[in-house]
Amino acid sequence: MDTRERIARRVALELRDNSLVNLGIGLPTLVARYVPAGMRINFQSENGIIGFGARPPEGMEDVHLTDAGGAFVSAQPGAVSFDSVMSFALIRGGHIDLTVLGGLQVDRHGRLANWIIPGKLVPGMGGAMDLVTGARRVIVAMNHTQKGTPKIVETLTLPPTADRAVTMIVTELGVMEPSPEGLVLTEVTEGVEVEAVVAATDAPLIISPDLRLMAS
Amino acid sequence: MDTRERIARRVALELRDNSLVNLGIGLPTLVARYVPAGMRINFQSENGIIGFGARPPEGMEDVHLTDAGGAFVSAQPGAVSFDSVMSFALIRGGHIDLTVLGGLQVDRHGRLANWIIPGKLVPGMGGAMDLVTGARRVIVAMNHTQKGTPKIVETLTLPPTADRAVTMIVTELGVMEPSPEGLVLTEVTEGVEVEAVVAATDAPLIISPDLRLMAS
Amino acid sequence: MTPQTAPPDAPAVPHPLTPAEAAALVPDGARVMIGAFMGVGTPGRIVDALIERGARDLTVIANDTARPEVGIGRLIAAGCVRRAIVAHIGTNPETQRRMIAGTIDVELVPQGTLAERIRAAGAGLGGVLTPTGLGTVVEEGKRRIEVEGQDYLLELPLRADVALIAARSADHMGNLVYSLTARNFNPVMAMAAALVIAEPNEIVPVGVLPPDAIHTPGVLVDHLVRRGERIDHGHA
Amino acid sequence: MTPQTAPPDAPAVPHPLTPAEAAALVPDGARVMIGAFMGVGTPGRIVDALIERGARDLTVIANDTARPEVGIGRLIAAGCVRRAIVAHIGTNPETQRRMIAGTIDVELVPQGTLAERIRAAGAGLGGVLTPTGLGTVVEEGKRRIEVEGQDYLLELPLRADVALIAARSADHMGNLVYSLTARNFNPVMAMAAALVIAEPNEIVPVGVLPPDAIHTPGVLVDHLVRRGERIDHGHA
Repeated sequence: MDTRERIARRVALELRDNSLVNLGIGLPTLVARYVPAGMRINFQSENGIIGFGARPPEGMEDVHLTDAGGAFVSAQPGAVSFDSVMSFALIRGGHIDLTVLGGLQVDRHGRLANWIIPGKLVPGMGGAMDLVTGARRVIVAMNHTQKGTPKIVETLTLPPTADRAVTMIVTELGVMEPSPEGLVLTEVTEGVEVEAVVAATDAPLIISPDLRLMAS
Repeated sequence: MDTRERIARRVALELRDNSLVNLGIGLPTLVARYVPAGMRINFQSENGIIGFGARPPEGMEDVHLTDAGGAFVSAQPGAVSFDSVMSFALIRGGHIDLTVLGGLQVDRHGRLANWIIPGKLVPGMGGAMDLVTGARRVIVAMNHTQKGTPKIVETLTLPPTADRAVTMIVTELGVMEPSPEGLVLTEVTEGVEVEAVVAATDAPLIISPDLRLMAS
Repeated sequence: MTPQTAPPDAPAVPHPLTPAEAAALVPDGARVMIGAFMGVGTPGRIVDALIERGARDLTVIANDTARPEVGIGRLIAAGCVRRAIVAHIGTNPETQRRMIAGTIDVELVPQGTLAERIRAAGAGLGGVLTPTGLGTVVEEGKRRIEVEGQDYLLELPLRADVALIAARSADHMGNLVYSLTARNFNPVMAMAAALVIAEPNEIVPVGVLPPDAIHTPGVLVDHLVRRGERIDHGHA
Repeated sequence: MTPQTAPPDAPAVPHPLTPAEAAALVPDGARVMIGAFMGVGTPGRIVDALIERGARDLTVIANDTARPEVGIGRLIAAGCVRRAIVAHIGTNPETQRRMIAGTIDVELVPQGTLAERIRAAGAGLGGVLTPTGLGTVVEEGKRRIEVEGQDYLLELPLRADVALIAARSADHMGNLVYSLTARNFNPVMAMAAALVIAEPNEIVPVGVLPPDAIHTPGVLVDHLVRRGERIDHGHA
């Protein structure tokens, strides 16, 4: 199982039947592959649809039916389309049960930076600020380090996406949850030493007394 | 021609082709009878429709298609229905070209009171405050006096509907328009002396140098 | 096509409720939004079930109180309502009588402000600035905020414990389509309450409502109320 | 039925324009809202006509700048745009290059805030309070307003001189229906501009779009852009 799959499988365990879920571009998208059997998830795409599915067979794509990245998708039975005002009312009004987003950095309080590397990459925040502020649960799915540099930091060096703490951070090394005392390591990947997680993390980690092996 | 018809006919001269118009309950509703031939008016009803028409023949009424007073209406070709949020976005966002409302009092600045007589009649403001605040033009269509008491007053004794001055007041005696200097009498009904209008009016009236007979 | 999820006929909304089951989910003292405009678009069977179970002390948020024998008016006349937050009570002398007698509190809100306040709750806004109500009794107790030389009232979000919604059609996932002027406050109320119960005229199979024609996404709806009658279609 | 008005086939929207006629209504330096999300739902023929007439110094308000060869991206690449108020430019290196070179100003706005600011303009609000952007660069220069112990940013309305709208269907009164994810910012932009020009895939007779299925009322639309081709139907 590769790193990305490991992360996506773990995040998928957080899915709840019949919930409304928004997956960010990139790694988070993989989570859709691991929806537990028998569970129905309503996937929202912020460009204006709930209930989209896989890319249709060649020749059956429609230029009016894409995901937020512009890729062709299908409409599942019961799908519903709406405008951007409604789409973000759903996101900002607390109607999204879970969003899964990529991250550039997360600080010791669980604050996320994921939309800009000043002077280098200025994509814009898109819907990220709205999602982190408005979704009921926010899971960051990312690699633990970037070329050896910790992404979970004491203090953000990149501009934050929101003031609000995320709910959970899932990396290839383990699972962390922000608490009033700081980040708590709740799960560690099989075969990985806790010390290795701590070493790869710039922010102080509280080791949960109930530390478990990372589920999948 | 009775009083109400005279007022409604005069107001109808203010209709512009292809405009969006909201008529209040009561006397203002009569204006729809006098739309000039060849002119298309889009009538909005604040319960959520543009393009409603007359009551349908008996047996063809539908409980889901009524005006703001709950009376059965028909849908003209090109009619569009929407929710209350959209309906009032149209009203408050400056998309209504003209609203015609009844009035209890109008003061010398053109400020309208038309939604409550404290201790006596408390219907609620409904959409009146939104219409007076948001419509591009607001015409008050009412009798000049109520049982001999002037309704056009120096100072409102009833709670105002809005801070904003209305555009025009049409009564059976004439037409008045608010200006920075006060109410200007611009038209007087044929056979009525200007002095009689002044006498029936509590607020000071400026007689327009271009005073004309009330058009119809 | 490879569906990513379980078969779509797995109902997202649990089995439809009876009106009595729906009414049981509305506790005495609850804040309840009820769709309708002068009785048009009322979830009438749920209203009747609330009366039948003798609901008490409800705070009703609605456009109006209709007439004493119609829609929300019936709830007023039955003594279920302690407080009404509405734009209009002029057509219901019973509401006026109870207001004067002090058995019901009435908070009058301009209709457009009512819509925006409910929407603000549903859309996660902390409030909206509106000129409606400036210089009137509506301004009492509210903050005036100046933006670019223009004054506005700060109007705050309006939430509810339960929203009772009427629709023309629902599918079994709770997607809703409304009919003409019966739409009114129903869609926005479906966004602003902790629990949303919809009463459609019909419940149709999942997949038959076109995505572009659906007015309220089913994810907002917690329960549907069962149709009164089952059509006998001879099916086993 | 006695219609109260003139025959409904009297067009409410004047004769459809050619793309070039539409582009002529967008002056250099104008603030222009353009519907689309990553190129999906762009009024492409009007965009092309703007490029053809060499439009300059436009301020474009849109969700994103797509890709250099797609939709709004073409307008950027052709040098028509001086300023972009958008949520995302990550897929268009040309926008980034011009931003760094200083030939285009980019104001980045959170997508939901962009939608609410445009809506505020269309709905007559003086502003909305949102928690989105608190404690981020988005807060710079904005007022923080506390409501019931919670902080919010005051976000102001965003208006335009012209809105360019893409739709699936229009009737000759300008009523619009959108398709799936091509709807996006189009409906809200139709409410927030002094002049609204819509480019539908088809123009159908008045009366054939069901009132409940129409997404944008025709009264908001000033002009339609003519279909590219006329189907030869043998009619005199």
